[in-house]
Amino acid sequence: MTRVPLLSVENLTVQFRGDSGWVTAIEDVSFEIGAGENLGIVGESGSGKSVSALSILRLHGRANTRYASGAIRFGGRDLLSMSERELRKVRGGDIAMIFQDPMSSLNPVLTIAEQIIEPLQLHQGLSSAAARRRAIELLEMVRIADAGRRIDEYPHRLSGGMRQRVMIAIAIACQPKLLIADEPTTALDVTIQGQILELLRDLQREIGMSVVLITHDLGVIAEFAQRVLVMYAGRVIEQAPVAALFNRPMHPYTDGLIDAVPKLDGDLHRLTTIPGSIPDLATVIPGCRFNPRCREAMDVCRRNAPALLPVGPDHLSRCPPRAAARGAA
Amino acid sequence: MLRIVVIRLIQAIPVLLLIAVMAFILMHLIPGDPAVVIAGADAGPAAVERIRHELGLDRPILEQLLSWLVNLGTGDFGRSLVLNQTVLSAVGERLPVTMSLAMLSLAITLPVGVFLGILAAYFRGSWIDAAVMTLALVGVSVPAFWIGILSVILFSVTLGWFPSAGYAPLLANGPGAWLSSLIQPAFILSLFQIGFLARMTRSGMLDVLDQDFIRTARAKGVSEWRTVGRHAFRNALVGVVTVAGIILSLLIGGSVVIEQVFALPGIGRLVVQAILARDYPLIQGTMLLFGFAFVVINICVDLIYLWVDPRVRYD
Amino acid sequence: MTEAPIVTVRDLVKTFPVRGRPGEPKRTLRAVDRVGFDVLRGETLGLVGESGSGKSTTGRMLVGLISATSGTVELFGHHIAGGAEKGALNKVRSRLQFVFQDPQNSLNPRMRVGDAIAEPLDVAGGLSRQARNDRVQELLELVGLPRSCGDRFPHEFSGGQRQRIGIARALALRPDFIVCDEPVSSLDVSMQAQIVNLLLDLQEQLGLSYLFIAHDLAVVRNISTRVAVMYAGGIVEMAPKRDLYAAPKHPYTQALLAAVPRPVPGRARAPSVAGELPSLIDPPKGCAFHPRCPFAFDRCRIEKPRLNPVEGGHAVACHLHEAGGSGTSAL
Amino acid sequence: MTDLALGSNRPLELAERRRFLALRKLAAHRSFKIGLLIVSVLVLAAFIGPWLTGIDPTSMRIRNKFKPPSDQFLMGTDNYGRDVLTRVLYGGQLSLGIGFFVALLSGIAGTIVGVVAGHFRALDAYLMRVMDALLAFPAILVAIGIGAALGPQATSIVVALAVAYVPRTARVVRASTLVIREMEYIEAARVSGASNLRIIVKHILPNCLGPLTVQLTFVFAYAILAEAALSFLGIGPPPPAPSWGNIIAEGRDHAVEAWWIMLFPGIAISLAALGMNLLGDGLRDVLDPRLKIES
Repeated sequence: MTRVPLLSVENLTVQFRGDSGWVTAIEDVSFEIGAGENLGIVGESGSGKSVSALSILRLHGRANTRYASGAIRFGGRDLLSMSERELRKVRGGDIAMIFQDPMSSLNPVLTIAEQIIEPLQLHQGLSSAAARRRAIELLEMVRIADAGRRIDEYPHRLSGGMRQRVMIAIAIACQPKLLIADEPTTALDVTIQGQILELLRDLQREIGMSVVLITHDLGVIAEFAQRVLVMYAGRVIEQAPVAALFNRPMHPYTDGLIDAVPKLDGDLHRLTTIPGSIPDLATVIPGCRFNPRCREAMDVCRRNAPALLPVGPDHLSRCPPRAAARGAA
Repeated sequence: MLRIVVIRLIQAIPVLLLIAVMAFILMHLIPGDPAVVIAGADAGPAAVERIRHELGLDRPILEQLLSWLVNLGTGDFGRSLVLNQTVLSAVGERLPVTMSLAMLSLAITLPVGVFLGILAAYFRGSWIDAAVMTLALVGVSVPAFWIGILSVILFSVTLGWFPSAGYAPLLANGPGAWLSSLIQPAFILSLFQIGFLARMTRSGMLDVLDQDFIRTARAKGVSEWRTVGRHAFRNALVGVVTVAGIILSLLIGGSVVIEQVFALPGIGRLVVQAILARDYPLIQGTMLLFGFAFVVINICVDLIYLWVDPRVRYD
Repeated sequence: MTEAPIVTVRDLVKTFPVRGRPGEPKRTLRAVDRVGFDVLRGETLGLVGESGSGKSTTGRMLVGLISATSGTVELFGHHIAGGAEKGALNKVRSRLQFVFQDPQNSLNPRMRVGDAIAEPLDVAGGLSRQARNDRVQELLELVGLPRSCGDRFPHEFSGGQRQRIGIARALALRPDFIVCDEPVSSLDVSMQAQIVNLLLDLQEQLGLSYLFIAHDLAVVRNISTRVAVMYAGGIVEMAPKRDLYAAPKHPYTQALLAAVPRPVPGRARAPSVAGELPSLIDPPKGCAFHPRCPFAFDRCRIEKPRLNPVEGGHAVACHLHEAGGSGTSAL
Repeated sequence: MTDLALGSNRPLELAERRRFLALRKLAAHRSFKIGLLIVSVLVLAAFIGPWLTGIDPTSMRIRNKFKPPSDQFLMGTDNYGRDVLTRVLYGGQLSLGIGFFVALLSGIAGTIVGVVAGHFRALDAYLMRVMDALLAFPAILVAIGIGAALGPQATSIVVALAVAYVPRTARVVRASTLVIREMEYIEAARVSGASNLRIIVKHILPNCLGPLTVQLTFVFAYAILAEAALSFLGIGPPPPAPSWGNIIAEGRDHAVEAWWIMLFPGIAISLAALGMNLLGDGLRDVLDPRLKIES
């Protein structure tokens, strides 16, 4: 671990104001991402994957969010303790973000041009003519045909896939060092998803940026990420290079998740499932949060909150029994 | 653009017709015989009958309705029964008063209401929000005519700053007198509307501020003021336009009462007098005017949508 | 395959009028275009397509939620669409059910889940209070929920649990055929598998037939007997499960299979098919897929291919695979 | 099927706490609490207060006329020497009663029109055209017209105002109906063969209730204000029985020398409208944060 991380999240805990007091959405989340690296964060709903992503740029509603502990280091500074004014220079500049639903993520009453030009003028101080030229270039980079004409249209005239391309063009406008993509393909049709993933990968190579890809889809993770964070109920439960994660998962939840994905090969009739339901944020589960659904749960899992332990090269898991088994082996 | 206006106008014809019929029916529901009113208390039955015949009131209702509608088609709104004037000229005389009042009031309401709404949305949850919303709430809860009377006692009777009653026409008396005769009623009339508009603007803004594209704007590094003022307000404007249309209708309704308080010779006073005097043609005529105003306001609102909301513009 | 199918669909068409700007001529959107298929007793037909493929509209026409513009639907020997005798739907209604996509709004938030499950029973009538409540408890148990939870409201359940409630409601009148409209699409992966297994178990226990609608091919693989792929309103390929996944013939089916991201790291990914989904108001001439098809030739741009059988229950609507053509080897 | 059983019942137990969330949220909502307090105090004052003071609101003692507020007459006396406080308390019965019945009537009629228009699409255009035409006249004018037609009684004011507010209520109900009818649970009911009546009663009406209640609290507030305005124009409930509106109307002529006659009933009206508006705001926030209410 000698690499110098581009961004490192350290022991981040985020809480939201609920109907009856503060609830913890993510707890003690730590990870780092190197320059040019692809980090995948995977989890189901309520796992805290999107909360983690939005926390990096502090995009949660101010009144109802508490960054209870931790730090997010980027370029030698802590994004959590920065003033709003300073943070705004980072947002859309060095760190950009795209979201799940391209239908609602673009402003319906502003033209594509107005929306792409905005970050160019804010962060790079381009004149409006230069910004417009650059905006057309950007649309061409995200492979929108007839960019010169399309740029003056409103978002509702574009298909979902096109809108997501526009979102990407806005995000890469200022050549960010880091792009956070929060479920960028979830709302799209299957054949369009592939196009968008390919585009992201190509752009990453061209610009040399790092990408944090948040998704619930293990298939997308396998194809895109180099390193993976698996989250469950607000915690990181496993972290590993992608091959290690799929070949030797070291947490029963990761196991279950990989097994539950419907596959196109192998002759299965029934799917393997994880029993039980995903707990909601307000649920207090003593011990390991996965223990009520875990087939391998032991007494210790119900008593003690497990720590994230090394189980292999660059591989961490929050399952002490498995870690012990690995150590013994 | 022009084609859309024409289509909307054509679409408005059935509504206008319906308004006319309803105005007619409403009037004929009112008990009391205008012939008796006109003939005077001591006229004999024969005299009343003669007047009734002259006015055509002895014909079947349906026939009366039809002939009235046919006359409307030729631009003939009939004669007032009590004013010794045609309906058109009676309305025409008083229209400038009501229009002046409504426009002045709108000119006060729109900027103030929208500004307060945005202010409250921007500072949502803070004491500024609470103060603005309390003010707005008081505005929609206090009876306008009551505040009007109190205001007359304070500013006109006690302090003597404004005239307590009457209207000074713009052309005859000049803008100074015109404005000073209208500023007090217009402001009182605006109180309710400002509160209403501020509340609607704020809730519209908060709805918009909740949406994904606002998060996109923040993720781009756009400042909070710009996010609220440009990204959110441009969207909330659609709602504001609707509310502005409603407000214009409400202003016309409100002027009925305010004209009474400040003794302004406008349409509102005219219509109340007409109703109390059972002056059918005049009531029908003014009702139709209100209906027409409503239709025109709605067409304007639709047209402004075209300008404000690109989705409407294309689809 | 000697048994008569319980569902027979032929040349089913649905068009919707599209409101243009005031004064402009009305246009129509062709949502479903001459769709035909059978469903046999005890089997599951998977119906797969992306948005706008017409899969959901087709499913809704089968249960009478949407009336067909033309074509025929025959259920258990009764024609319910297209030249049908009136009231035919009522004769088969109790044998026919629907499971919805969104567990969020497929249950009335103000109705106790027990009452929601009992709704088909209450409408059909003829049950004592006691028998009705017993049946509700039985159904809850059947779908893996506690018998006692019938007096709770939907918001007290998770998405997966709500989908179980929806399934219990569908089972209330012991139907033979259930249309499942993307029943797992809005669920988390770990919940999806539970629901798919539940549907499989129920099919085995109760001898149900399903039309299982989905937007990707991976989800229907476990549950289907046969799979039909739809694109822009029409079926482009239909085959027994094994054949379809092993040897897809239509270029669109191939693209759809290639597009499913697989949880296998390091696997080289086939390039995605280019282009956007077509407009249904102004569809491409000829084959709807031709603008995106890497194999398109002149005929594809002019003539719309029909769904033709090729071999052993495998049918495909593609000029490359027309009888006597040598298309298969070209791929 | 063992793996289908719920791993634990915990999620169900937990949901218990969410069950009466709406009520608890209301109980914690500040403006709702203030509104409830104001309205309760006014209702109690109007219906129990007169019984406590034991003065006849119509009894005149000319020698007591125009007494300013004092220990003996907390709100002074009017031109006939009647106790203004007593009249304001009694007036509350009439004014609040009118508000209540206007809300009730326009609620019932508006719900019928709104649900029918929203659910039976073929009738929608016709019904809403009629509502639009009615909306074309300012509510106060419709009320003046109908009020004049029916004669000066409290009941005709109720009918007049109820008719004036029906289109607005109908619009709210229709808008909710249009949203609800697109829900999948309506389709589920149809698949089960449910009749239109069953769908309306079991599914649509219960889900319209929230927005409708909110709208009706606002109608209540408007009705109190409108009653006063009608009284002021001389078409309100006739004297000598007091309503807040006609006390002001009578006091208007003496506004300069005896300001208290019209001051106190005006404050009562303002408080009542304020209280109902606060109640409505609270209900709206809790029942549906995204709800839009038009005037």
